[in-house]
Amino acid sequence: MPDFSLPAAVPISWYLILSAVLFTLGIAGFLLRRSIITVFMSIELMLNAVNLTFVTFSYKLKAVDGHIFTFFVMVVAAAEAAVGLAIILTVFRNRSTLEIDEVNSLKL
Amino acid sequence: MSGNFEPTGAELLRFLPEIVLTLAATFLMVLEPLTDRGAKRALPAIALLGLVVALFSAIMAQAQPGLAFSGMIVVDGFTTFFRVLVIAIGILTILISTNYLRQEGSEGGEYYALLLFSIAGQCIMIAANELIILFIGLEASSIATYIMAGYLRDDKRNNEAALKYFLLGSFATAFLLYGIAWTYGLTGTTNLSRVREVLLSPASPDTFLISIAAGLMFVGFAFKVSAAPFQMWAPDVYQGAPAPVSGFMSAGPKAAAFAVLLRVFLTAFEPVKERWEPLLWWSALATMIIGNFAALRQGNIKRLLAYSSIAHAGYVMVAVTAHSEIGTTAAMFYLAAYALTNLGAFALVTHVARHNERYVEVNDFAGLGQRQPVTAALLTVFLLSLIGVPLTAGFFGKFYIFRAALDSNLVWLTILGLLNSALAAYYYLRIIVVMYMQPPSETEEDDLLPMSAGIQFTAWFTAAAVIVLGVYPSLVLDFAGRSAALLR
Amino acid sequence: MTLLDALIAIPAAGFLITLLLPRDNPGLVRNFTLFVSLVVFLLSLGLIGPVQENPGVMHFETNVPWIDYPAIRYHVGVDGMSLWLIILSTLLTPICILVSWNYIQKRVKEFYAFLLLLLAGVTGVFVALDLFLFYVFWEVSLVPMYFLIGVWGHDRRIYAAVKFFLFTMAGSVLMLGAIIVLYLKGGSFDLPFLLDSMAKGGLVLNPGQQFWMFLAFFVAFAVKVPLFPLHTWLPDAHGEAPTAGSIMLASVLLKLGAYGLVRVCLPLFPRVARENADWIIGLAIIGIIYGALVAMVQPNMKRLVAYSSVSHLGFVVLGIFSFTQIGLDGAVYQMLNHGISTGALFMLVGYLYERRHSLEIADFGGVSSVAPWLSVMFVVTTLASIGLPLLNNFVGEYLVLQGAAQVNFTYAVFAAIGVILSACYMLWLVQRTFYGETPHEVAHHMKDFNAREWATMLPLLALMVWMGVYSQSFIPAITASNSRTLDMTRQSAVASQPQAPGPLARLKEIFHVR
Amino acid sequence: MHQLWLIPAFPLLGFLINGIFGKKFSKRAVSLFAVGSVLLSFLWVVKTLMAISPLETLYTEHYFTWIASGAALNIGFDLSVDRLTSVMLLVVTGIGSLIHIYATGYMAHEPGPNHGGYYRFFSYLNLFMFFMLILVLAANYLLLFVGWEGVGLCSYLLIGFYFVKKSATNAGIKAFVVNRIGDFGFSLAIFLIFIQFGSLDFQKVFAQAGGLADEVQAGVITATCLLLMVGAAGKSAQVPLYVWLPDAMEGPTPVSALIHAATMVTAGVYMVARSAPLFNHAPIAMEVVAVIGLLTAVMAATIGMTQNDIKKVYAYSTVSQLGYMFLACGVGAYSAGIYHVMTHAFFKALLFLGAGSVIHALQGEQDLRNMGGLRSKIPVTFLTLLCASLAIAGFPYTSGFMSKDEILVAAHHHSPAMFWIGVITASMTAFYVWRALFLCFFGRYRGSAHPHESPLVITLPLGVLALLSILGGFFRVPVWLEPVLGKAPEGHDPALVIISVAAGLIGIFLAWLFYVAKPGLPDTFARALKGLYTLVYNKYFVDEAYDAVIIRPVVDGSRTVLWKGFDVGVVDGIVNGVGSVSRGVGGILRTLQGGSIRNYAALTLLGAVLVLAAVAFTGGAQ
Repeated sequence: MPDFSLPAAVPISWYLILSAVLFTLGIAGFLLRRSIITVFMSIELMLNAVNLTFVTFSYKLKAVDGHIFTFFVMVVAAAEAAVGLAIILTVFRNRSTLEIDEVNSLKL
Repeated sequence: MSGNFEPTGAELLRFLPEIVLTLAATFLMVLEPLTDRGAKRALPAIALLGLVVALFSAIMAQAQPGLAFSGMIVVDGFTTFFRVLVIAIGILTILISTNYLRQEGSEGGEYYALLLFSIAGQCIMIAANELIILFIGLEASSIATYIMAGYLRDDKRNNEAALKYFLLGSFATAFLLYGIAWTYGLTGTTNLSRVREVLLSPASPDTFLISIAAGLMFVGFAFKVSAAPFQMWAPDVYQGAPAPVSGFMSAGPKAAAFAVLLRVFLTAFEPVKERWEPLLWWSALATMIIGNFAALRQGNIKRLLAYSSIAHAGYVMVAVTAHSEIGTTAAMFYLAAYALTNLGAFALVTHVARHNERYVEVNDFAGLGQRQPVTAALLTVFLLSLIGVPLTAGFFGKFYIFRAALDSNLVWLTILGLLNSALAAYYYLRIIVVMYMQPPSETEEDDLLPMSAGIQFTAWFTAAAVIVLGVYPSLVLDFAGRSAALLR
Repeated sequence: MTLLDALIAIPAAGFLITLLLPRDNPGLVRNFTLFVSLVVFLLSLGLIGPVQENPGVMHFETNVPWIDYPAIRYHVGVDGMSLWLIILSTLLTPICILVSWNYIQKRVKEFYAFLLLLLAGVTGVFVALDLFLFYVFWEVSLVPMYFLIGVWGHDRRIYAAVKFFLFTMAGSVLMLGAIIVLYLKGGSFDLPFLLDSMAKGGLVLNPGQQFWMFLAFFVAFAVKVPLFPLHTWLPDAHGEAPTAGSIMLASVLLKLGAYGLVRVCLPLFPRVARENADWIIGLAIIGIIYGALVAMVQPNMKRLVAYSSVSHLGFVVLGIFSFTQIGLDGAVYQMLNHGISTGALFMLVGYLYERRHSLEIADFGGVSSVAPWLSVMFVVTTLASIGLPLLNNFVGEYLVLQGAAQVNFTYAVFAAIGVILSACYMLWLVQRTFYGETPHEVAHHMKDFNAREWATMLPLLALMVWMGVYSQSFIPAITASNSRTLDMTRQSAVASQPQAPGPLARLKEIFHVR
Repeated sequence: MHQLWLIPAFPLLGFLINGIFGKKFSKRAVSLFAVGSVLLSFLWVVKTLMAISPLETLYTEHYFTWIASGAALNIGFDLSVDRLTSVMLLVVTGIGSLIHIYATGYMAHEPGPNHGGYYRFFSYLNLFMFFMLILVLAANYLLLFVGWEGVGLCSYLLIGFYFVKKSATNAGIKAFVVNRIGDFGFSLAIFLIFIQFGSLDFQKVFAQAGGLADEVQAGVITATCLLLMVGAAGKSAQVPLYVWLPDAMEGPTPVSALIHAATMVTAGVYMVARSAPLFNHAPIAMEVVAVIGLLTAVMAATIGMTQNDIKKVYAYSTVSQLGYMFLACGVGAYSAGIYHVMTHAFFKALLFLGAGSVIHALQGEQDLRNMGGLRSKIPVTFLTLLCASLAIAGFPYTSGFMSKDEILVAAHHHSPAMFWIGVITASMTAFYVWRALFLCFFGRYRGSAHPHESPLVITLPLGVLALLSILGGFFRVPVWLEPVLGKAPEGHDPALVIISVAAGLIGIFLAWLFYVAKPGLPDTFARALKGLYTLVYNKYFVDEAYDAVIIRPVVDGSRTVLWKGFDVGVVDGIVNGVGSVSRGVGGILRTLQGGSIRNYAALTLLGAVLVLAAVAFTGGAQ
């Protein structure tokens, strides 16, 4: 009879895989979604995936600095978000669209 | 990373440039809303003042080289060289920008503040001896530049440039960050020197995983220096952004990014070099080829210079690939020479482009030789330097790079690089041809005014520098050589 | 600051000063540049005495560090071979300035400035003893010529200028690579030092390296010479360049390539050079005949003369790679002769153009009836360039062919065909241009020489005769330095093939039939 | 030092003076300088020859080194004389002076295409004298080559003297180019000589010529001599390079007399005779020389019989007479060859000058069919021409008889066949020369002009030359030349003499029969032998053949294949191809820059994957 009992603790690798999946999802979102906002959100997702990696490693290494890095990253992400939204806003003001594919007048 | 948290005076001194720049920037931000139209004229002066002070503090910092803030910041010749470079770039950018902003009718303190923030960020990158600091500096620099690229809010080209730069930039940054995370995880540290030690120690982690981490970080750096295969953004952004900002981007952020690329790969990841050597080799070659060939067909001069800047990134990559002290020296000299040349070129492009950048096609330069002989002559100097004709800085840049490459037995890369530089001559010559050998076009409604003081100064200064470095490169080279030796 | 440095510095300074002169006063510009170039010329005559005392070694040497990392030195000197080439350049510059006196009317200032810069550049190439310096001057001399063609040329000037620039550039970047490799292997850019350490075995290159580096240098020089089939930029450049440009291009710039072969290629890579001499000579001979044949059918005077240059320079290369004293002396002497006679030809064609405003041979005819002296001078120059005895080219061609014949008589046989053909195309040109009935528009426009034009013609005429009748004023210096070059390329012992028996043994030997 | 250099120096001076200042001089002054300079050099020749005699060996004067390269090669500007030279010198300067005098009259009312015609003519003529004397006096092959090319140049200039006439300038170019082909061979010979002997000085070369290994003689010397013969054939209008000489008659008549009859065209013979020490070691080459000479003699003679232009007739006769001289050299009778050079100079110069006088009298008429019956109108000319015709026909004890006899005897000595061919040629010669004489002076006048006798300056030289052509044979040149060229083969078989005389007389008789007694005959013959006649009348279509086989293919080929094809097509094609290809590549690369953010991101991702793959799977060093 197979043993369905879960392991005592979730292995580190699971977290890493999870974060990798999240990162990939972020990439996929960036590539597949059409709305600039969503694309932007998927970047945030990628950053958070990285955060997860940091925390995981910091836990594994029994060192606190990993946690600190996440805060740094969050701060930076926040700043980026502010700027990003501002830029998206101006784009919307001028083109009154959030279709990412319509923003391609500069080419070749 | 343990240690006391009260920084010593020496440590503060080593961090002084960043402090100065940040204070100046903040001060400008605060001042901006309080000043009325007339008083805004004073803002660039303040910014310049801040930059000059920063410049001096950077030089003073060199008096006490060493680590700061428990090893997060390192001040050595390398740092100082690039700090001085980017700050100088900032000064020239301001000189180019003032008149431009005035004629575009949006003089604002924030522009200068952002410029200063961006430069501060670049200084942090340059001085960073620790991956997170490096990341923060890079982000600070980038975010500020994102905004500058879209500075003229109502200009569609600006919007698009900003958006592209922002989205793709942060996309690439995510990769970089992911790489940092893995490096941290695998080595248990983010301090470059320590990473190196770990990788050299018997306890070194699996080189496969570590090289993956290095690869992820390379993505981020390569994007910032617009090296293949991550160069796509550059032409669009350079074309869309305001001309002075394009000039700035082609000089400052690029130099800083190359600085960190050199530092990270030649210190931290040096032990696993046989992993990334081929990568850089191909990247360098691809960058040169893409840049030069794509430039052959360009009508828009900003876009043409964008492609050319890609190509030049390729040449620097060759020097990085050589990963030797003379390679580093060559890269440093080249970046300085290129920054000067390109700022001069963009200054004149800004001048010719006029209000709302209506004259940015190569053909708009027709007959410049008759209309403004001096402008044409100066631009010719810059173009010859970009071609790499002797007695210009550009020539020595190329010469040192290919010498370094041959010194590391990169024979084929050198030959291909040389042929590339010969090919490149074609599209630079086209501009000269248009300026001197074709009559001016009659279709221009508003005529070309004399150069503004700022642009005039920039152009003359950079031209002089280009020629002086072309005749006596030792001025910069010796210092670069000594700093390159200090690295590790 | 020796006399030699002055010869570079004065024109360079003149270039800058000219740029500062007022744009609205062309007369001042002309006179100033003429003055400068004459001063330079007179100074350059000062080289002759000291050099001729001992032409084998370098004179007026200056050797000071320029850039200390990597060690690049400003090392210049003049010996018997470079001596006359320098004087040729300094002589032709004032002549070019006089030639352009009325011809150039737009952007006068820049034009004359570039002529001076060009002079500085080529002089630099001829005196540089540091390979890096050599390359720098090489490229510097490229830029002014590019502008001379591109700005003041004829209709298709832009195509011609860019083609000229890219051909030379493509050749020279590889040379730069080879120079760097030499530096890395030999630890110096200094040519004498490199040769010395090569002789002492300090600098050893394996055959592969030698071959590729030789090729890199050779291609760079062959483009400039120009050697068939790398010559196609020349007709365009000449066809489109202004008169002065054509003169400098033909008389001086083409010599840079040949000079480089003798000064750099042969001493540095003696073994490879000798091993590859056969196919190079083959190309040279093809060039001689090919250039002549194509020249014959050119409808445009300047292009005709341009192709004739391809033919003449073929003789030079032939002489150089014959590796005989006689051939090499002939080659170097032929450089000078070609400089004088072809320069004069381009000048006279330019004068015809100024009068008739056309370069198409078909637009001319019967010129001698209206401009007898112009015609006489043209014919004399023509005769010089087709190698009539007692005029300069004959001496050079004879030496080259005699030298080639000593290596392999077959070379002489084929090369001498070029001498026949030269008579064909040149005399045909003369007939169609100067003889026959005089069309109205020719009679209407054509004037005979004026004083300025005489002033440009007579020195060249005098030289054609002098160099043809009393070559001893020039050749000894050349011989001395050439014999030094040859010593450097001398092989340990050239194996002599066994004597085939039978009546034709010696003949076979002469013909290299094995 | 006997200042030999003065001999050529005088004409050179005359050339310079007339050439530079002649435009401002009166015709009288021009003639003074021109004729004076030549006379002076003639006198100087006489003086020096007397001073230096007996001249049995080369007397050389060295002036300066002309070309030197290292120790190996040193060519001096040296002049030398010996008996061979002396004959040539006297002929050149002597005949030259007479013709100069003649020309002052002949060209008197020569306006010239531009007003400079007169002085231009005489400066060219003096220049020619200069080069001719250099040629003769040269002490080494290269200096000889100088004169060689120089006279070629002058002949080019003088043939094309009326440069407005296309035919004239064409003829000039033809002459120069064909000569160049000859010179091509000559120069190759010079290279060979230098390679073999390490010197070009006659003395050094000939001194070594004797002591050579057999295979060298068979190989190098034969090759050298054949190449020398190529040169001689070009200059002396031998088969196959004779084509230029008939066209050369475009030049003024004194030119035809001086250059294309008396002096320049005999340079080839002189050169061969001068190189006798070499030829003597190359029997094969000598055979070739003899055959070529004979062939030329016959061929030219046949053509000469059909020509109607009086100068053309004499031109072909010149070619054929030159053939005789080479025959002489070929059979080893160099002295006889030189002997014939001299006598030929006398009577052929006279023939041309006489013809000139006729043309002069008829205001430029040259076609024999428009002459006739001039016997009474211009008696002096007639008488002189009569003497010349007698001489060339080999009438006993005229100069022509003497020299031609020597040659035929030598030929017989060598091979009887050659003798017989020579004899037949002799009678042909007699025939066409007398044909010309009869057509010109007998019968009734068929032209329209008003003939008048020429002035004294013209008739005087005619007289002198007439005297020489009758009595000139009594200068026993072969005897005088023995020390230099060795003994001519001996044995005067009276039979041979009678045969050759008879041949001449038969020729004369036939000419009389055809053109005086029964004027109808020629046409009947022409009709009877139509094919042969047209062939010969059109000079065997040699010019046409050359044109079709050599000239057109070369010119057209150069234009279409080499220039348009290779230069523009292939080389520039490749160059421009590289250009357009790289532009194409550029275009492709630009399409990466589609402007769409998502594409860029995708590419970035792709790049990232590539990068990771690269770092992950590279085993290290490339």
